[in-house]
Amino acid sequence: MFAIVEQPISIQQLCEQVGSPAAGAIATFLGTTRQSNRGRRVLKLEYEAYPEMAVSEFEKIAALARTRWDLTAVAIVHRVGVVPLGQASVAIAVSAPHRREAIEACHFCIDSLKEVAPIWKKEHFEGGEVWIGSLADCDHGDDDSAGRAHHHPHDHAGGHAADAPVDPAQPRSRR
Amino acid sequence: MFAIVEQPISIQQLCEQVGSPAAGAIATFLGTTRQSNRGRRVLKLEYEAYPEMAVSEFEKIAALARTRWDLTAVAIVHRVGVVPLGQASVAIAVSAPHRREAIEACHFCIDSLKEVAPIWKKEHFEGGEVWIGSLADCDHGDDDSAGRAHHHPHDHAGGHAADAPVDPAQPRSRR
Amino acid sequence: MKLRVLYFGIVRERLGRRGEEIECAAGASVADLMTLLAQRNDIFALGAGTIRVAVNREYVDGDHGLADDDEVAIIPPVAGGRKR
Amino acid sequence: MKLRVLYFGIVRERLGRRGEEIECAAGASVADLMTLLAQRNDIFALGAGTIRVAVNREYVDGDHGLADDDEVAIIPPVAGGRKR
Repeated sequence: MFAIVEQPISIQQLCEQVGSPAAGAIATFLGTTRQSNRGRRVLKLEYEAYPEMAVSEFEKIAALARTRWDLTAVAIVHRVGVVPLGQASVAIAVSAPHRREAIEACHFCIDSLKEVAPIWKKEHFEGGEVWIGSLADCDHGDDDSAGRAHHHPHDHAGGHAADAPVDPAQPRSRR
Repeated sequence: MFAIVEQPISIQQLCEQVGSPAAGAIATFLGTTRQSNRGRRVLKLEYEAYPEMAVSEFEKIAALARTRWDLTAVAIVHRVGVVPLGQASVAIAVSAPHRREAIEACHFCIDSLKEVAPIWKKEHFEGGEVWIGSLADCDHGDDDSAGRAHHHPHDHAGGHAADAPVDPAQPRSRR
Repeated sequence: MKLRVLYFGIVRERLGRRGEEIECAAGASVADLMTLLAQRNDIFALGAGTIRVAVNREYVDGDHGLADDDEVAIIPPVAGGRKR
Repeated sequence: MKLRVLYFGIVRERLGRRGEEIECAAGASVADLMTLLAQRNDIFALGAGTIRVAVNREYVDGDHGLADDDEVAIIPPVAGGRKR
């Protein structure tokens, strides 16, 4: 029900996991890799996790959701490694007797996960790469920030973007 | 993207339909058959639709959602005929650049669908059957009503429930 | 004028048919048709407060004027609806 | 006392390692450890306002007291977080 995986996520399987004759509703959320972010053309995303703690945080999020809504089951899965464009990096499925509970709890779970899960995202874009939200990432981006993001000129000639210097001497993630 | 179907709904397929490199989020909702409703033990649900109008209403709901949120794609599918326990009768998938939009629009779509879609549900329960929401269905039930529903004694000896008389001489739904 | 009237759900089941052609005076409204139907079968009278009507696949009000060859659907309370 | 310190994301990348054992004075707090780390590499100083710390897989504050054999994770801003 709560996992860090290296393979593509099956939403069908997740729905089967939370499905139950006691549930009248299943709400799911999939976070997928977008082709552009703050005007940058994204090539791929790469995720890294602290897996043991991430799973423990997923469990805590689900337990908290259960105190607020009448739920049947909760499943939370995050993928690590390279996630190609259009594919899911995170999936949440919440089943409940009634639809409002399932949908609100699903929304709560993804918002909480984004806040607390020890998972890091490196964006590989045309002209560079950057750890999203980190020191070198100028305006602490997240999936909801594009609307108010600034556009930065970046180095299309190759190498790394001016606003996201990465020392090529340092090893890249192997996850 | 908008359909009335007679076969099981594939949530995987629906997500693929709305998935796009332009989308960062896919929210889905599945309405599934519950084993109990207002204390009645449900055996199966049977859905009937006015298919041409239902599809037209789905399209209108999606168009209205698009005026309120920045969405990438919307898919709405409802199954008709007998839907066994635990299986999905309705599925909605909404993709958007950002998660809040996808989730709120998905919630809006299922709420709207429940209001306006010309689709009828007959509940076959232990001891009888009833058209949900209809004249003979005492308190206008819907998926969210169980919490405030009354319990009615019903005829366990077979035949039809006292509160939901159905004339056996009349033909049953063949959908 | 001639109308194609469609029945669904509990109405279809009680009437034992999915629809029929009904002759109606030219200029009749949806309300006029419902009055006609209520005279034929009490399920229409019984459902007066809850039945909605769609003409050519759009919900309409009682004062909507009908035209020859209209497809008129009698819509009993739908599966999920609470308000109507 | 001996701590197992874990690095992730940008910190791991800049340091070029996933973690290490660090000797620390008995009774040291998380803040003490961060001061020690900041003296060794300026990424910790740079990230002082944004880095969170988890001890034995639970987020803790700077005044949390460390114990021998603790697993201390340095948590740079996470993928989705805006507040920290």
